[in-house]
Amino acid sequence: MGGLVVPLEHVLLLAGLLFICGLTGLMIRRNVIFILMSLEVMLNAAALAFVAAGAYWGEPDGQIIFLLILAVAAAEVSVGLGLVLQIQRRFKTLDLDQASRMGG
Amino acid sequence: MMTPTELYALAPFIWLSVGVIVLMLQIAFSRSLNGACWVTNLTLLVALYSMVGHDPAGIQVTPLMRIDALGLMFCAVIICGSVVTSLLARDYLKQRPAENEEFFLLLLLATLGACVLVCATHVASLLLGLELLGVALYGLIAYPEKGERSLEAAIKYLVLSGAASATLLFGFALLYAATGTMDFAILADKLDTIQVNSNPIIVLTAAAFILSGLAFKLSVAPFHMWTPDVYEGAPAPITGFLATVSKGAVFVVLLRWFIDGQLYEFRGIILGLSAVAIASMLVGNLLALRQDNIKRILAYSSIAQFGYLLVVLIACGTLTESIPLAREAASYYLLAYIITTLGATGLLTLLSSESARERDHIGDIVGLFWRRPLLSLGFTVAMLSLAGIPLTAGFIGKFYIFKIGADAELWALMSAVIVGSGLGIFYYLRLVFNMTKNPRQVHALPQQTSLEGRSVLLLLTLLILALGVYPQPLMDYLSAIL
Amino acid sequence: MELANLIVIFLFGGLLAWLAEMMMENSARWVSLLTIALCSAYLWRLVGHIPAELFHINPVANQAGTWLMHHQMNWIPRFGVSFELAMDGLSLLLIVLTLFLGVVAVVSSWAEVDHHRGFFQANLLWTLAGVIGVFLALDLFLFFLFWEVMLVPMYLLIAIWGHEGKAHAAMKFFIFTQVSGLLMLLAIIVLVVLSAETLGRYSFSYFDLLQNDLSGGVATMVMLGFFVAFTVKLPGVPFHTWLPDAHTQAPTAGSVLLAGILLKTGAYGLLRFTVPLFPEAALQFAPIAMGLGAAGVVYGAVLAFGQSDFKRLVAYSSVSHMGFVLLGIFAWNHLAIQGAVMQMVAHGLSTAALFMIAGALQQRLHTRDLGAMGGLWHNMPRMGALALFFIVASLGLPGMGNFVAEFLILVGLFQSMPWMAVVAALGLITGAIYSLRLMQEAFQGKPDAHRTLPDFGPLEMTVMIAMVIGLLWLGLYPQPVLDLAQPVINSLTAEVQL
Amino acid sequence: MIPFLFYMAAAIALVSTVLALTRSNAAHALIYLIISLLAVAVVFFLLGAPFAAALEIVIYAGAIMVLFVFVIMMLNLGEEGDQRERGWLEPGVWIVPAILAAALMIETVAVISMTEGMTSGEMVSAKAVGIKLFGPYVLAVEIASMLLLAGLVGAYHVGRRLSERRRGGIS
Repeated sequence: MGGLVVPLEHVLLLAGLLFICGLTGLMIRRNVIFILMSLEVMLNAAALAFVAAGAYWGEPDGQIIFLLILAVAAAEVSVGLGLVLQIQRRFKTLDLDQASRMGG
Repeated sequence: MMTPTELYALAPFIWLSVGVIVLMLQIAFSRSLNGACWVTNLTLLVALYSMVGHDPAGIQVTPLMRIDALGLMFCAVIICGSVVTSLLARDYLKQRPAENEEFFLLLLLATLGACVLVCATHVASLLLGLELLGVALYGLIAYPEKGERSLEAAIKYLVLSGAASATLLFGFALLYAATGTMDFAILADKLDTIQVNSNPIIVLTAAAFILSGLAFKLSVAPFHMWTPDVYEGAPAPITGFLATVSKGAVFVVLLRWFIDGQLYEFRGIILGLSAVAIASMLVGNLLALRQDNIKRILAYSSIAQFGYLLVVLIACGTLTESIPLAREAASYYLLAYIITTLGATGLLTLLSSESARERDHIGDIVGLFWRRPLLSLGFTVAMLSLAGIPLTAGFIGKFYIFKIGADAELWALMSAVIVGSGLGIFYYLRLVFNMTKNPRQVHALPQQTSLEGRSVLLLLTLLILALGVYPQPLMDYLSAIL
Repeated sequence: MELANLIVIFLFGGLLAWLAEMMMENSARWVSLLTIALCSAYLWRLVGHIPAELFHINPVANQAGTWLMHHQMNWIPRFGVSFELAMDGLSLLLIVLTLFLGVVAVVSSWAEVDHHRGFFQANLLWTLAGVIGVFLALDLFLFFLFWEVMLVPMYLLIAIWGHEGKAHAAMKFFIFTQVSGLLMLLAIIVLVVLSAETLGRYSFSYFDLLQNDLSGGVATMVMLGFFVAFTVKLPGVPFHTWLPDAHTQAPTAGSVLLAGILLKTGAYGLLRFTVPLFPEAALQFAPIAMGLGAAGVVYGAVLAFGQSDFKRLVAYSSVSHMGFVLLGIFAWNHLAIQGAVMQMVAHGLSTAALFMIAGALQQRLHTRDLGAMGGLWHNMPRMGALALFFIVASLGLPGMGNFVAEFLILVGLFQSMPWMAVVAALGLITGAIYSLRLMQEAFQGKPDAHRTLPDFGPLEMTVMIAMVIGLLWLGLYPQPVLDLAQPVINSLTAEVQL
Repeated sequence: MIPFLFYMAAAIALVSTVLALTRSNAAHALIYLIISLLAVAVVFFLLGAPFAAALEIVIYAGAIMVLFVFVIMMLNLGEEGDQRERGWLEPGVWIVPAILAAALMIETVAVISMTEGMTSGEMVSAKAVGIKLFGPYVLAVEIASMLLLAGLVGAYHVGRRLSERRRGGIS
């Protein structure tokens, strides 16, 4: 297998749809775990777009950015899940609205 | 492979990384707050010293980073900001005994991230710098053990900053798909051909994604919602770091991308930025009026300040000749803003260092003027600088904004700056007024903070005044190197 | 650098006063007096060194001749900003007024200010430094700097030592002047940018900018930027609303400084910058400006009549009197400008004295309400007599400075716009009514027998008498003052014809 | 055949993502998310990026999702939390964000389909990626190591229980 088998815009479309699913999830969910999952979906969508663009130009750069995004996702999730543990311990809930202590 | 010249250019980054490893080893062997603080400061100073004598013309080290005058100058500013933060944080952490040494480790990592960011000329380095800064900050914001507000602030910051990063990345992916490059400097040529050949709509969409991602990090309206909560919840030294180092570094990379990539040639982007700038000035200043928490006031004020600063970018769109002046103006304004905000949040850190509680409510500074005249005078100077009163650095910054706005004839933006500044006076002076009120009861303060904390604040105050009274040397320097 | 020393003396004096109070109780006010004395002596020496013919020359053709001293030094060459100070007869006159009212302010704070005296005196002296800077600066950047910086100590004076509504009043004062100041800054920058096209370089210098005659719509916009800033400070209708609050809530010394000197910086700005820099635009705008002036005269007087608060009444009367100044400046003929200058000095003295009396009353009665007064002449004959004198002075009785001033303005105005003079004269009549009402309600009527109030002491009497002498001198023998301002006015009217 | 595989994988990725984000039980959601990631890995493979596909499975679906599994297991989220989450999934709560998202989606679809005729490119092997990664991108590798360190330190500090010293002080 080699090269782009479908038009680039179709892949970007898929990436865009996944990204927006993630964004929607981020906005409507209140449970921290789900919010973190939505974040993962968004990052993954961006990574997909990079890989597709890289394949289109026939360059490895897209995949390299994908690798970096993997590292970013891992780092974010590790701290994020650490916070989740602490929030559950402190507030006895994972609901962000219930855990809220500040005005805005 | 790297040439020795390139390695030499990377010296500050290498020293910072070495410092991180040394500090980690030190923590592994024996924990000591003072020790960690001094290792940190030593690292920062060595990194600062290693920048001396670099070629201001700049050197491109791999496609990823460009070590030039702009980058070096802001690296130096960031490192100085970290020195201030770490010195102030030591007293603050002493009041809160726990495993505090990692604070400095994260601080060094965040500093490294910010330094990478200001030298980034490529999507990869931008991404990594941004995330290194961000991930270290999540830990720093959530640092206090008992802080519930800090936990909430950290998770909010993590979620929104992560979403912003993803948005930014998606935009860059679209831009890469459209142009085939991730290098800012090559981007300009590619964009030129695209504009001629086909419709620029995909570029505009990509730019919209990228700019909204960066706008989140800069917290300009309408992407500002996280700022007040995060500022309020973060421990005081980190509020200062967040407001200055983090935001400043993001703005520098925005400046680089925007000017190197010649994105100012797109009318749509300029219009969008103008709307964002005006909204930030008004929203930031209006919402600040109703706050009673000083950190929240500073948060809203920083929203407005970055609204003013965006004028510099917008001016590039209408008047291409003003680009060198735009760089100079942005640099001066940012410097003034960073010094001033470090001074203002520094006072809060110092006050919070005297008790185990965050002292950031407006009632906490009532009568401070009569108990601590020198510190309060410093805070007053910082407020006047934020308000843009002459003889302070902030005024020269605002002068630059007016100058560049008048050059490019941006009258609507200028009126918004004037209205915003007028509103701003209200809450800046409210803080000053509260300090001069006679307190009902005089709090006996348990203990004095250390000498270095106070002298750092004094130094910052003197800098604000010096940059306001005699700005010529810095102006000359900036216009020469940029 | 000699001129800069006038400002430096005050800056250091302020610092010293603050420190002195920390060392020794009640020493700050003496430091203040000494600072003002030192500065006066220094000014005396400076003026003594100026060749006498410079004062008497009639330099219609020779513009440089009206400047008694001039000093320029590079400051921010990047944008053509220099540290440029210069003094002519007009500035000298206003600086002398400033120094004199500085003493009045210190004396009026003598017993009134009972906490943080050192910082009070420091702010007082720093305000004076800013005002003197405004009167001397000829670089527009520098001028703006002094214009804004003098607000800060003034703000603190009102905010820390003011009366019950001080926070609100101080804030209003600051925001009004700051926002209009920013408009002026934008106008200055636009002016500099535009004139850089003909000049070939940036320059904020007054003399360079004078060369450049702007015209058309741009000139009007830029001129309005200046006009609004100065009219806010003057204050002219409709930008006057900060003034009654600020004057009423300020401590006595603050009111004295505000009414006596700070308002004059607005008039000075109009005279020195607005009209000469934009003659064409000013000519077109003159009817509107004069209309605002006349409106101010009448409106201020009518509102003053309705007040029951002593200080507020005097504050509104200031709006009325400063309306005359606006009229005089925009009538722009020799007589009218002379009248405006005279009015600046005379109003400075008479209003400062009235505020001092109001402050003394508040200190003794703990109220400013006219309804709670009455028959005070009986309790305090010296104060009553002085109040009568200053009230009739301010309503413009012949023989006092205010009469000369308003007469000159009306005569000058009559030459250019007769019906405007008629409106302004109406204001004079209303002025007489509210002034006499003030006298009647506060000092006449049935005395309260239980009240024993201390009359003015020797210190207060000294400055009061000095002000009496000053006003009489202005009224009976105004020639020296007119002579001092004459060359400046000559050259202004010769350069610029409206 | 190959285009068909792509659209198939794309459909699976989309559907399972939507399902993942609308579940009320976190463990169920996680399974759907893993399916979605696997589908994306297939897409990578079809795009000529086998290396990325492998990493997507090993690191994303493997390592990162396992972190989630750990946390969900550790917290042992009860029925009560599920109930509350279900409450959030009532239409009244999500309708406005959903409309916003739909608008954004239409816009994105429109924009992307307006650009036309982008089919070219060739397979990029793991070797090519490796050579470039340790060539021009070597700095990125170094900085990424620092990034992971920051994640590690942050997670350690944030996730730990109250410090020993403090607990010692209390007991």
